Amino acid sequence: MSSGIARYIATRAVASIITVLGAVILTFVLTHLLAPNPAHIWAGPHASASEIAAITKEYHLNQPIQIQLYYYIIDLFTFNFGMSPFFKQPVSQLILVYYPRTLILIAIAMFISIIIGIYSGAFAAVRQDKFGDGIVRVAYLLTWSTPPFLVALFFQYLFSYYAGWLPSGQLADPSLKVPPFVTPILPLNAIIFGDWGFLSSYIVHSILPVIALTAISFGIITRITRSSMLETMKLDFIRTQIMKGTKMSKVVYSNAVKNSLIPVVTVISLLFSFLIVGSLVIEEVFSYTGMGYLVTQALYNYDYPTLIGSIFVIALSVILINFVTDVVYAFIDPRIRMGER
Amino acid sequence: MVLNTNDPILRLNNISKSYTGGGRRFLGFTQGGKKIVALEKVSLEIMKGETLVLLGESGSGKTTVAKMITGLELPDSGEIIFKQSKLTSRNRNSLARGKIQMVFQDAASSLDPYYTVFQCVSEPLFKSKDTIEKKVDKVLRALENVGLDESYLERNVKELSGGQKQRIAIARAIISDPDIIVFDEATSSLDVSIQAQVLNILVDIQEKYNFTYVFITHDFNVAKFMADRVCIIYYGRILEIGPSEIVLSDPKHPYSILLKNASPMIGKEYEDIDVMSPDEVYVGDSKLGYCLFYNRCRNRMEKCLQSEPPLFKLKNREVACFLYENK
Amino acid sequence: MERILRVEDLNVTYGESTRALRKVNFDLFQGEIVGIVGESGSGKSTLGLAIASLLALNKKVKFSGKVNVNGVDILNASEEQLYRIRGTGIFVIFQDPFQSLDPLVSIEDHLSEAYAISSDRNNVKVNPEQIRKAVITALKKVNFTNPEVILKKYPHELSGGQNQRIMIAMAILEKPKLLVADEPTTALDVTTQAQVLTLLKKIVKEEDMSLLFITHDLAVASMLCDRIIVLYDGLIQEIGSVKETISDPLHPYTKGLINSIPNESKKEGRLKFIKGMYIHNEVIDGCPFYPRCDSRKDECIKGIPSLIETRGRKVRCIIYGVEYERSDTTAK
Amino acid sequence: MALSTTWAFLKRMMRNPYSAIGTVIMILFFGWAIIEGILRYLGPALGFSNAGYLLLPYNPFSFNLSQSLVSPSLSHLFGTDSLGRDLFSRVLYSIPIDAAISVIVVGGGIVVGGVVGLTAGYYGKGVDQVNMRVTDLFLAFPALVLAMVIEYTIGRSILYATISLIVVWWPVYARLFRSEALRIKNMRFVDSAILSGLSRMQVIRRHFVRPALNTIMSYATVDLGNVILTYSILSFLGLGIPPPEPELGSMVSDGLSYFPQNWWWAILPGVVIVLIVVGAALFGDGVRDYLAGE
Repeated sequence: MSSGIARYIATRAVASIITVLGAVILTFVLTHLLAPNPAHIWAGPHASASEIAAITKEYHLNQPIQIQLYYYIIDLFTFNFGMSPFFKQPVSQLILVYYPRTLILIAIAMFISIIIGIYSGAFAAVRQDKFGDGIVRVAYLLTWSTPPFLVALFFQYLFSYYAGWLPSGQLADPSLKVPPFVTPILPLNAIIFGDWGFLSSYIVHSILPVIALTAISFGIITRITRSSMLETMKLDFIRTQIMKGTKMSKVVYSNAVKNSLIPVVTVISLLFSFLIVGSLVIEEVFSYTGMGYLVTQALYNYDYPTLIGSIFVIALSVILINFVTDVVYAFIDPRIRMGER
Repeated sequence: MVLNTNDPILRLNNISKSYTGGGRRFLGFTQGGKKIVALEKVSLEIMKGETLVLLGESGSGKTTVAKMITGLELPDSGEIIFKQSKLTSRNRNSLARGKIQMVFQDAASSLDPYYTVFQCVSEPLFKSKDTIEKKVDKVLRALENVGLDESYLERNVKELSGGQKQRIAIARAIISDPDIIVFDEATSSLDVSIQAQVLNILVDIQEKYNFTYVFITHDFNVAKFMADRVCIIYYGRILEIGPSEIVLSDPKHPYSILLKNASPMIGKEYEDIDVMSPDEVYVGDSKLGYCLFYNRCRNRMEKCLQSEPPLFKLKNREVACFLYENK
Repeated sequence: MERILRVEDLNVTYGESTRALRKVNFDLFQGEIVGIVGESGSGKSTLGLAIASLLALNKKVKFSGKVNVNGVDILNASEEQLYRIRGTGIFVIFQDPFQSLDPLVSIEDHLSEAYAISSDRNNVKVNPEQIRKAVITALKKVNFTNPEVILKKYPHELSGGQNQRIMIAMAILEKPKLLVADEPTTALDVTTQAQVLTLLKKIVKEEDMSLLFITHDLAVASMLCDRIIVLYDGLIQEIGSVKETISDPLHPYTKGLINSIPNESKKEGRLKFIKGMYIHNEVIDGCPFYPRCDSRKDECIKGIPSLIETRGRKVRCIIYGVEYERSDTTAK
Repeated sequence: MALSTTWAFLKRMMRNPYSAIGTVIMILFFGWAIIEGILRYLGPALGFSNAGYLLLPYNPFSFNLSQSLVSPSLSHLFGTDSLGRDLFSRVLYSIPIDAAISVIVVGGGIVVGGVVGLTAGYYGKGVDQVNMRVTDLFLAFPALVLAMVIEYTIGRSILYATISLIVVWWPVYARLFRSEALRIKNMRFVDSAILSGLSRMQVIRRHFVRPALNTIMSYATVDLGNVILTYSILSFLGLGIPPPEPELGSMVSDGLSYFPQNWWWAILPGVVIVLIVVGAALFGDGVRDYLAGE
């Protein structure tokens, strides 16, 4: 049993590494081959001739292509994404500051989405074509079809402008000082320095973005859980369980849900991608300074190194999550665990 | 090329074929899969105009034999001689295509659901330079042979029943006037009343056109009806082969006997069935070097574990069992 | 003899118009093995589902009539009543051995749950040790020589025949009065089929269960059952003891079915077959077998012939007496 | 599709209220897109330079500062923006572009993904490995983020936006086509075709394309909405057509700074996006049921 799973994990790991290499090459093709004038976009729009010359030298842009690739790979794997011409900081430093902020939002939103999604999907499947099913379907259809910026505006209006319960934006109250950067995790820094005022303000300010992110993404899980439940409920073993005299609720919520979860696991990396995209826009609406803010700022200010560094790190995360879900998948399903599939 | 009537139309010489199952394919390599031997040094001859029945249960390798005969897959080792020339991946298209046809078990998937009956049946003629009228004529004749009339020509395949689809598949198989037609469990998914109609049609057209049939089945009764010669296979080995009258009425190999006793028959009782289960049946390695039926055999001997029995020649048949070593 | 099952005037349609069963009536007694024989479209699987209380799972289905198992009217029972009778009252073995067990649950958990349910129903407290013992005994009864090894396995690691034997072991642990087997050996090889059927027969007799055996294969039914019921287009065509029915079939369809099974070599002549084919939902006023029947008469389509008793058997054919069902029994 | 089958299809779609809503929205959306598109591009060629504005209540580009930030009313259904431009006219004016992009991107995705996926599934082994590694690679990047960066690199324009979207859109289709190819490969009619002497390309052309497309059609229909949604985000982020051309996404983003006082500016164009995407989703579900029932 264990050798089967070890072999499985090893194969998935190799596949992931190959995909990472592919991602390196893809971004290289983009930045060095497709870009009409690499040095110009690397340096930013306001660069002087001497700055461009410096950039050309620094990124080895006047060297043969294979040398460029060599330095590019070395740079990426040492997380050296260059200097941001806009923020005037190393890109890796920027990512370290901004990415964890978004990851916290995404992790919480993902957790809630999965819970809501599985519950509402199972709820709808059990009541197929009845009123409850209809409500759930309309809800996920609407949230999933609504552009994230509109969802964000809706919640901003509802909870902030209309009800006045929550702040309309920002990472925390702007009058408070951000605690010094010790760890990349902002709330942890606040705890370390005992800055409870900042911590509570941060939490309150994070609620709306989390709600908006959850709203745009739970539909993915609902939809897949619902259809997978409906498929599973048709299978013979469900009927065997019923005929055994097992309580209907146990058949549905243990046998059927467990079996339906297998496809749900496979869409988690998709969910992550979706949340990353959503955070670009939602952070923009809420002026929340996370990864979305970083990327959009880079976009508006022609900050190419930041843009490339960011998408590379995002791709790395997706690949990593893919790998993790593959492994989780193997632990759920004995057929994979034993190398049968 | 003139074919001597006593020459086999197709001959399999020492064919071996194995698949890798259960493992994960990755980067072109298969990892952790078990090698499953589908055929181990199988030799067979198919004579012009006969019906050779391959009788066996699932996993016996009978479908693999069909794939070897038709050339849908190539053997790992051994050679296939079709009308005195060796079939290879290079020449099988020019030599065998259209000349060896196959009818499959699954009626639902054996015809393209987006085609009309005419398109399906006439597909084997796609290379010929026949005019459309000539093609229609040929299709009509083929349909008539399977008991369908011209009203079917423009009908859509997906509207047809299983039995009708199977007839269309037969019409399609005979239209190119093939040398061999392979039937892979062609009637086993049909209702028994429809199966009877289809089996009669097969016998009728064989008499009319002197077709050569390779008929694969797991059904003892169907085998008995169709066969001139029968070949019983088990885990990729031929266990018994010979004329059907003698092999099926008086099987010699312990497995053939079990197969006969286990086959359901109207009004019979199961006799002699061990309720013992084949829990630890063989699952796959080729070079075991003992009789694969050993675990389930009543007559097993010490000897059966020491080497794999070859086919021993009896009077009219061949049997792969040490019981018949010196007879 | 105690009556275990009574089916009365059972009509089933799918959606508005697809008829599945029409006016089905029969009884099944303690210790009996009854075979339901029919080809595709005969409604045999629907009958199995109706008796197994699983019909209502399909939302499009409409039904009327009564199915009485052990005094419980299955079709009109409450969810709670159904729950009480499933397992210990009725149990079903399904066709596909690879789909009838939850792939994520080990064999041990499958069987333990079954035993826990049945002891709970009998108000017997059992500890894990006793459960394990009972499970191992059941596995031995279905001829597993190494039950401890099998317990740890998952359904996908077992063969089809082994999975079906696990299903039989489940029945042993629950001791239902009525066991329904819906084509349990169709997916198996003939040698495995022989073993499973011999075992099934032995267990049914030993454990004093009754068995409703649904099959398309008349030969298999003839080898296993005490009585058989022949279905065509949702109507019972013939009911009788196995011996009489196969040696002297009354209904032309039963005759045709027996004749269609190959018995000799092609050299002895062609097979006798039933002409034409069954067309699903075809509109026929009268005997549904009329279009394919060799001995048809004009009287056949004046109405659906009644199931009449003759020679101690029942048959639905005007040869044995011109009598028709009242028209309201035809499901539109 | 023949006229009678189109009619039968529409009748079938109208039977279910959900797919009926979807069908009506899709007909309005594409119908308007075609009419307005023809007027806009054919009109100038025939000498009517303002043909594009013919059916609109107002000229979508003309400023009218006295009418700025008017809330929705009968004369201005969607209100006006800070420059007094009629938002309803601007929304209507932007629709042909959205429709064209959605069709081109989905079509491009089907063509590229079809070639990659069908060959991977049919040939298997090495071809499959290479094709699927590349597909996985593209799927590792969130589609919108990659499209954004590609467009940023090669240049901002409507053409480049479309190209970038196709580049990130095909991998999903490659996956779908591959699994279709694997399914069809197990169909016996493929073996029969090979035994009849058809070449591999002929087999793919005659027996793979149509069944695969049939399955993928309903996904593609829903996907039209996804493209519009994604494109609206690109345009929200300023990567669409440069101003003053109206775009649904950029209208929302422009209206953002006037939210919530002048809510209509940001909200109403957004609602139009929702309607179109919901319409495509409902229509796609209807198409799926229709094809399944066929």
